[in-house]
Amino acid sequence: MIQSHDSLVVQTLGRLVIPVIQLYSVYVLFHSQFGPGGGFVGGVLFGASMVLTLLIFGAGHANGLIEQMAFRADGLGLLLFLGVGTLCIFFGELFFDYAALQLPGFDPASRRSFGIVVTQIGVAMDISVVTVLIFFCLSPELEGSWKNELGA
Amino acid sequence: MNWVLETVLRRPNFLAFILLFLFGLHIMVADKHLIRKLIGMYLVQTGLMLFFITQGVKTGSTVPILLTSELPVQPAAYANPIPAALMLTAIVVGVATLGVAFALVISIYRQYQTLEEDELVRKMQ
Amino acid sequence: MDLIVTLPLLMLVLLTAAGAVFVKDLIASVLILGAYSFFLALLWAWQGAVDVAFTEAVVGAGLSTVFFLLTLFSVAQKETTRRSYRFSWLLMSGLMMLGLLMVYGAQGLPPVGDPTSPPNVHISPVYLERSFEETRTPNVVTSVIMDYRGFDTLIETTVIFTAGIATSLLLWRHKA
Amino acid sequence: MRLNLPALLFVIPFLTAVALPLIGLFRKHWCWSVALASLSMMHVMSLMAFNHTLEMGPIRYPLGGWLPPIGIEWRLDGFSGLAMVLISLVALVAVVYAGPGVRTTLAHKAAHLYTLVMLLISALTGMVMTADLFNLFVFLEVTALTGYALVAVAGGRAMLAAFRYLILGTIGASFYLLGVGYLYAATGTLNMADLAEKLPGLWGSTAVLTGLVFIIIGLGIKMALVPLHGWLPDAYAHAPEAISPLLASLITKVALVALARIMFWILGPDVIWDEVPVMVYLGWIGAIATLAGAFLALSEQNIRRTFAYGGISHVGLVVMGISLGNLTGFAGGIFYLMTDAVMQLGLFFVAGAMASHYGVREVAEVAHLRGRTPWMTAALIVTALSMVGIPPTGGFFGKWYILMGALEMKNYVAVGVIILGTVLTLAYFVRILEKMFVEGSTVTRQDASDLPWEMRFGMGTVTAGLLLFGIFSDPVISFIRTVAAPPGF
Repeated sequence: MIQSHDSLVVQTLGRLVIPVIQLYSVYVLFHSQFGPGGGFVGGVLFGASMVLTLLIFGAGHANGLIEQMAFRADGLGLLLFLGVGTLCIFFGELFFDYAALQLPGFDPASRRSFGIVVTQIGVAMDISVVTVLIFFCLSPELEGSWKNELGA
Repeated sequence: MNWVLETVLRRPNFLAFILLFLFGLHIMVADKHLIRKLIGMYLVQTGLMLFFITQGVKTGSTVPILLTSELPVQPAAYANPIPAALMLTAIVVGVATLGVAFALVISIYRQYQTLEEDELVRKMQ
Repeated sequence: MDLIVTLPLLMLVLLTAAGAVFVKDLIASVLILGAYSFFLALLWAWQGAVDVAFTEAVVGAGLSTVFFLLTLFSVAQKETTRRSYRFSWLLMSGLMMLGLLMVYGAQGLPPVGDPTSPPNVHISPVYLERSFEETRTPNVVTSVIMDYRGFDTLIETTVIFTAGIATSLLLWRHKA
Repeated sequence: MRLNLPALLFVIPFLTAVALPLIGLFRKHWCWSVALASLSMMHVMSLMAFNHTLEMGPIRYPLGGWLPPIGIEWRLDGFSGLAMVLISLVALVAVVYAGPGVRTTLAHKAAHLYTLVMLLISALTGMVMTADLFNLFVFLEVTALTGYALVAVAGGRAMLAAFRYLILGTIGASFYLLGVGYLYAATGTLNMADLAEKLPGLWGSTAVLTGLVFIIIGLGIKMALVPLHGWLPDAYAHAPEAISPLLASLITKVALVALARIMFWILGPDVIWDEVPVMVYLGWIGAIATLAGAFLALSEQNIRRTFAYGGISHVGLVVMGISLGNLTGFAGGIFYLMTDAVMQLGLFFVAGAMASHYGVREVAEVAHLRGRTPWMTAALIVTALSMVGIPPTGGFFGKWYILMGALEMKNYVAVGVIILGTVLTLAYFVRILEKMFVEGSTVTRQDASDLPWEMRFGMGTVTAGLLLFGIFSDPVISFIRTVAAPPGF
């Protein structure tokens, strides 16, 4: 079990820094069509903020929400990505042809743009979850009980 | 041997790539410490990225983010986006490989308490 | 002349790479490796590949370093400072031949930065010209990885997913 | 929908892979059945796709609707259609066989294990169908990563074997990517059809030659061509008994399919023996690999390692077959590749059952099996006949056509290699079988439980498959010659 850090300075700093990192990661994710960034970077940054949360507030924080997510949500992002791609088949076009997405009031170029945004979110979700998952698996203090429960 | 020098000196990026790639490869094979092998692997992967990015450089161009005020776009004004796109993929693939490699290293260490290859082989007998 | 910037950066990259391997303590060498990634990111930002530079700085200098450190923290100190290297003439000569082959091949490569080289004139201009009107995405790298070559990205996300599954498969400890 | 067959062929196993961890949370014992259902569906679709290519010709599938040089292209033609049918069928049988093994030894990890298996299968699907060099690299990495994890899950010595596999596999992938980089720098494209158009003017370019050499080295590591085979025997000998048949029968073969795709469809048969004589050298390497693999198999004591070296030897034989330089050799090589996938499946089925149910892992211990396992013995004998190349089995006809091709080309070295390889293969099977039949076993051990039906089903299918390959060798060969052959042959 990862213990929470007992220093008040660290905890206060964490409260300040973590939201900023998360905000920045969301910015990087959604601004990637206009500047550098994208799903990978945004996802890794978001994952890093969650890892930081774990390191500062301990693994039991908020009913172990992050751990639960790390071990169960693996693949949801991929499912979103794949879902958008497969939806294009059902709209009668080719795999991953975002222009086929039937969005009223959108011309093909905007539909593609929309497709890019949604798939970026999928990538970011998957990467942030896996970042936390790998962090958990690699971290040395892994004799925790919640893990055994999940694995059973 | 003249052509070697000539080819290499005209391409400093390429020289750096060759050095990184061969050095990393050498460490991957010759060093017996599992983690140092992975450092070698990291050098090999990043060296390859250096090689690819070099293919996309255009003198007198800027980053491939279009200025929408200047349409139609002049392709010569922007760097080549393909190597960058490919290497984004390669970076993520590299880090995933590293993750699996570390999982292996840690599970090996938990069972055998050593990371030195020859010693591992001895302990496994 | 952009060599003024590139050459020092390349030398820093090579120096840090050598340092990462030759330093005795592995924790130090991992930190040097972080610096190595950072210099590479600077180099790529200078060469016009900002997206790669950003990703390398976050993923290479950040995430890989964290993975390395986590691994090193879970092994005893004896393991992080030991050296074991075996020199072999066979390997050396093999690498020599590989290097010569690479240089031989490099003769046929277009000069660095040539705007008329095949990669710069064949397909990439199409992306640059059409990205905005077809996908409303000014960042061409994003439109290439997420739309024109979007399928590569799906597989790449799969690689990450695979890594997650594989790590938890290998490191989960179960009650019998 | 028919147009989307290539995409659906990939999506079915892939979607199952993504869904399996979630299914595993609620119903762990469903994973196996779900994987089986998905693979059967995939097999039916691969037959449909195959039929489609026969009737309507190849499908060139542009992913995302972007026409080929711009986007990624997949190609479903006779060659990849045939490979798809083979992959889906072999994977189905291998997963049926894996059921009881996973249930007894790895039950708590079943969901993740089957996820990796399905990911492996979908990545192999992609490797066969893709017509884009970089896309192939990404699929190669997925295949490799799942392979490392599936080997390492056995624990113990398998972990070091997996680590070495990882190091060598990454070196292979890096060489492949380096080769792609050289080709990209020289031509500016990654699409195979586009490359095939661009390359003819560039045979003098050193970058193209170097790129090809690096691609061959990279894929050579992936398919364990002899000087580069170091990772394979340990990895497959220590992998879990239930999983190793799947790994052994498919991974190296699909890398070989990818190499054939690059050689014959990008470069073309006119070029690879004349202007860029890569195939001449590959033929020599293949000949050396055939003999070296068989010698190593003969000197090995562990059963699974023996069989793994047998597979290495056969990869060499296939490479030699397709590089003979005529259509007979190519058809024989591809036919032998298909047969060998089934033979490896059979050998590792038997070796896995021996290890998990009777505790037999070394050649010397085979005597314990005498008279106790009629099913397994029959499967082993048929597979051995096919490995050696004795008619009515598929292995005979594969070797026969390669031999015919060699005689047509007056390549007597290849003829000699095939005959010597056959003799050596016979030698290492005689060594195993004589233990079973000739040397009387005095040790009476606790009678092991009879094999579960899944394992018997697997062995029976393989036996039947090898005999069917033998009986229907003529139509398959003529099919390869007409539909699956590269243009220009």
